[in-house]
Amino acid sequence: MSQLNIRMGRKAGVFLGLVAMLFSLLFAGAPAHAADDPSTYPYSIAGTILNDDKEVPDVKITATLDDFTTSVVTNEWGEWEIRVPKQGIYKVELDVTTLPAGVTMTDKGGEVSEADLTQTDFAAVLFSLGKSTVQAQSFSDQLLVRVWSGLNFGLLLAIAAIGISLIFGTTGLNNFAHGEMVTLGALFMWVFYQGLGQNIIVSALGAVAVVAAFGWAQDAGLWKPLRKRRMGLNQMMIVSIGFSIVARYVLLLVFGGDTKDIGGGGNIVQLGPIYTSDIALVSLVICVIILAGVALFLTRTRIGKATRAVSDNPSLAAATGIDVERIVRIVWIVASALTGLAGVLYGLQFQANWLTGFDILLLLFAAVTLGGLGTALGATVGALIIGMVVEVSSMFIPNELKYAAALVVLIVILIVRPQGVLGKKQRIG
Amino acid sequence: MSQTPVVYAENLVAGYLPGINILNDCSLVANQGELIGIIGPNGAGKSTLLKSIFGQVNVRAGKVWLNGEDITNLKANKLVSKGVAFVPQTNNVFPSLTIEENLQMGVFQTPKRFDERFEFVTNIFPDLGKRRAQKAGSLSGGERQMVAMGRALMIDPSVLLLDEPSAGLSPVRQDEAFLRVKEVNKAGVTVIMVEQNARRCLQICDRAYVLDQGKDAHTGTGRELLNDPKMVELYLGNLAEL
Amino acid sequence: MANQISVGEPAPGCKKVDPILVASNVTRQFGGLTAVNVEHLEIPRGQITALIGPNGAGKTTMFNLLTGFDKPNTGEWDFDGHKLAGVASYKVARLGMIRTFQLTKALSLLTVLDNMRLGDQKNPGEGFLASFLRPSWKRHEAKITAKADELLKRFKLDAKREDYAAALSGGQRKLLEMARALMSDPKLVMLDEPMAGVNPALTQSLLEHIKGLKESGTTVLFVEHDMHMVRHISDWVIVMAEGKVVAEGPPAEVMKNPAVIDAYLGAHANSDLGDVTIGDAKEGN
Amino acid sequence: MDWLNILNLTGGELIGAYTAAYVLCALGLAMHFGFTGLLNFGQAAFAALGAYGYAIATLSFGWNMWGSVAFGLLCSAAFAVVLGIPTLRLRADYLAIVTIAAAQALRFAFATSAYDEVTGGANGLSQFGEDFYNYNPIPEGRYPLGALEFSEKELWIRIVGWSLVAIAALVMLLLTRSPWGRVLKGIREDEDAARALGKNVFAYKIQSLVIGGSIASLGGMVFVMSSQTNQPQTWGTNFTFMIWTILLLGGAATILGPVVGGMTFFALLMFTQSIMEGLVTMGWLPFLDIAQVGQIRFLLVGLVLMLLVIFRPQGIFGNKKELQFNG
Repeated sequence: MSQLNIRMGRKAGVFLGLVAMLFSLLFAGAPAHAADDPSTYPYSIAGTILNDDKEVPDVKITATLDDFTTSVVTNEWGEWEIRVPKQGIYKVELDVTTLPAGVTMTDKGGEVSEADLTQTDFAAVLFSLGKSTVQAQSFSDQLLVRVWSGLNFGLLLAIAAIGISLIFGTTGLNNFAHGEMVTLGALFMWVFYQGLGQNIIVSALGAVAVVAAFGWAQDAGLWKPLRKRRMGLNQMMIVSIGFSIVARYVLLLVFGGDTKDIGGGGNIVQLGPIYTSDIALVSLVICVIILAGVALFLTRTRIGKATRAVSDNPSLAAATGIDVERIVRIVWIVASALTGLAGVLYGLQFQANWLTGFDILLLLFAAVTLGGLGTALGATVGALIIGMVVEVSSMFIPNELKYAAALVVLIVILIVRPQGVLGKKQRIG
Repeated sequence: MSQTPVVYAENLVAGYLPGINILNDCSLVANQGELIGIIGPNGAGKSTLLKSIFGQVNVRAGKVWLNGEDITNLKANKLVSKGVAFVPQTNNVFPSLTIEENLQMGVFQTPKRFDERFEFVTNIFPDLGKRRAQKAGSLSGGERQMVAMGRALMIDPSVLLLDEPSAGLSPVRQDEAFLRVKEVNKAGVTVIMVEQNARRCLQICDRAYVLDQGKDAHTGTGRELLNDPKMVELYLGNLAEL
Repeated sequence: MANQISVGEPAPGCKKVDPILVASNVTRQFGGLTAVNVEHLEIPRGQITALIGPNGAGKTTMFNLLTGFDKPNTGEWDFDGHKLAGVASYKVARLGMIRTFQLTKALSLLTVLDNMRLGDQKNPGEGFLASFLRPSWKRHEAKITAKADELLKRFKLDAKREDYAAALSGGQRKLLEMARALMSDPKLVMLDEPMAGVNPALTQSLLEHIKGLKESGTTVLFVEHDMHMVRHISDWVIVMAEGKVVAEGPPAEVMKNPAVIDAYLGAHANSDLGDVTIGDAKEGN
Repeated sequence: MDWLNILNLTGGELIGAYTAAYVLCALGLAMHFGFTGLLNFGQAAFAALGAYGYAIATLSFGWNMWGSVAFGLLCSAAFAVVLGIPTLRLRADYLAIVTIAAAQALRFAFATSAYDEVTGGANGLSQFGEDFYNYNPIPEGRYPLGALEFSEKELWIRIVGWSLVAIAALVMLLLTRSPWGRVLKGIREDEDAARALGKNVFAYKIQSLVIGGSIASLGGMVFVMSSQTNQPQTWGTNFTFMIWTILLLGGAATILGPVVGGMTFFALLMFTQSIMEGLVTMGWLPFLDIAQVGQIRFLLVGLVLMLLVIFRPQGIFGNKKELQFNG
């Protein structure tokens, strides 16, 4: 929901940007807040209540888990924070009777929300007040906005999906730890850009380099030795699941569970009925350039052609004099760099936390499988389809189900055409 | 023989499954510029002999020499850089690459030589030059065979190993394939080919080895063997006498 | 020369006195290549028929088509009164046409005895609900175990009864696969290269087993490269080349057939490639 | 450090209700993967369908315990059939991707507010166990068991949970030792060989998917019954991967493996967590806080999964020869 607002309307965008900034402040100033609060509970839930960009004080918020209940009211800046004693999923409710006259929830039932503290010690809860910005738009305008979002999201997915696809094509590995490379890219972007205050381009390059190095290390330290042992592909797939869990929780331990705001939302740009940000526009251009670059790499360069040759037939490639292991290593580095870049761009537009990559992993698999396993073009087409399905479907079904819609599309297409949209039949086995 | 043979396979023992040898004490000599045929009934170990020369089957005993150098069980990319080229029987092109890209893969280790070698190869196979942008996956079996052979020739090999170049081709295409092989050989490349079509093979080759149950049972010039009545017996067993 | 198997003179696709399998117009293409193109083929009942031909002749593809493991582009065939085209492979097996594979498919992590028991097709315990009611299948299980033991003894695998099939040698796996195929008393056994990889010491006993099958009334169709074996045991030989049936007949006669010699040693023996150039080959042939 | 308390907590995990729930799911997965060779990465969905099926039948339809159990089983069986028909003909890794995708899609569907009235949306459902606890014959009170102490409800759910484990294990034992189980193993080894022997491979795979899924859905019911809360986020991919770890720890193609694997897994997890918490409290691990110790728990799950597959794919009890990953 929150990811959507930023791309949907100016008000919502600014609203979210403010909230996000506030969170990072909250976090930085956590000890001070803790001192104000007599409670020393280790976990906290917080948020800010805004109506039409204006803070709303004195709204009562209640958090409940089993028999534990506590309430606070918002301060003059509309902020609230509740500290709680144990982990769990808290029900958080806004008392509508305490809202000022004339102020209502945007959605019916929007006064009840939840805070998931099972994995982290901090959770943000947003309540959306005032008129919805969506309803004013006509159907065709809405569709246009969605298609735009779908294109943007699909291109981002494509860059990461090509990474999966290249690795699958050359080694046969279904890498479940791929999502963590997206996360790594986004979080290192945050480190360089927000943490170390580097310029945006230097930060992006730095983050991509970190992920590329991670890809190199992964292949050298884990996957190559396993290939040497001639481990079965399904077995390797399960190893990648384990690796993904380890990587994810290391990221959680290092970066914490909060959502990082990396780009601050960017400046609003209007294209007809579409409100978007300059970051989204630049990101879109970068994605197109990178996709073209990958296409050129694969079709024009010696290494790129050798990559396709290895995907076609590794043993023939070896018999032709190509050092297959070297190509695979290069593929790991290139694929990781691409995936890291996807993470950087994703993080700039939508913020990121330790679960960012994991959340979109299945969409990436869906994209790759949909397009036909192992072809870069297929992965791109698949990713654009998935991006579109995700965004356009939310016009017709509840927003929380948009990822589910993409997965259902995947299942349906596999039933009709198991080799994928562009795949070759012999790959099914 | 005073001259060092290009390839000398000495008493090879090799097989795929542990404990089962396909080759039993099998030897082969190929001199500079020769066209050598390996023929024999199914299951005699023809392809295995070729693959053990190219290091694709583990050689359990015996040695393979290339111009006097021991190349037994060497890795494929090492062999390629030493000038040994191998064309497998099936799956011998990269289907998603164009003809030109397939040929480029042939000179992967020495990309600078592409233009020079491309000219050499398209002299023998003019069609490859004309259709360089076509995807190899869209070609017919005979055309693929040309691409595969062309790719192998790109490295300027001192010896070319061919595994059944006529397999799966129509009779006309088979004849064409044999003549191409002969032409490649005339251009100065030592060729060792395994063939199912014994008669055709014997017609074009200088010398042939007839394998039976993993051993080199007979050897002789192509013409001698072609007219040898024992050949029919070897292929069809003693069946005809029954 | 007269024979009791074919109606009239043996010729490719000739009618048989008592066919168990009749196939017509079976074709299978892979990409542009026609792997199988059989106009008509009849397999004689109660006989041992060898299917031979050079590599790539389409023998194994034909096997796969007939047994439902591959789908033909065109064609119909009739097995013992049942139309079989398009019938799932397991149903083909249930009708009494059991095949083996070129690369043995011994079920490695099952014991030899379990491999054998799996060959039975009438075990009520293979039903889900019945599997809970041990009494409902206990007697049948004992019966098929006895039968399995008998077969294992015949195939000299009785000492390996409790071993995992993975522990057997290549030749023993071939034997196990054949023995397993016999568990269901098939009408037609189709053996794909039964001798490949078999230790010569076992060859003789394998031949005896196949002959024994015929004596017990089973029809045998096998693909084989070993001509000694073909000569020893087959009653009828069908020769395929380039997807077509090029010759048929009793073994002694078929081997004299020039078409067969051509198929094996290469076609166009009357022209000589040593004397032609590429242009000639293209136009001349 | 309070060693007695640590050992108590660890011992408690050995017989915990959650442990029993996971063991049931792992037994189901043993049926799928260990005995049939199916790569099911959506076991959480089967458990979730059991849990939601039960809760919805009780709360929305007002059914009693038996009806609700039946409905939960029916839901997961239906899911198995719907998922199995298109995918069981495809290569093994396609099944993996489809099952994990289906499980996630299902979870999103449970969590959405659109069907709030039935599923409870993101909050899930609670207080559906009255009928189940009505069957509790144990009078109210505190019952010591060794160093541990349980309420009558805690004792009841443990008794039922572990009885179900025993029954499921027995059923699996009967099944896998029967000719039916032999066919499954045959399919695991080589589908084509099984077909050539006249076995309807597809039908057997569907049966295996349904049986394993049903056992997992019982696990799902046990899981939510101990706290009487059923939340959608429980059934994420982590749930599935935890089950995989348990299965591979014990041995995939065994019956005892998932049981002992589950007990070992949770006891070890609790043991390491308690020790680490102890160390943190004592200030020996200055870079960690208590909340992070819980996170390291999951990290260990991933690590154990990786190391098992690499170094001991047969698990604790498995016969190395008996487990192979196809592919």
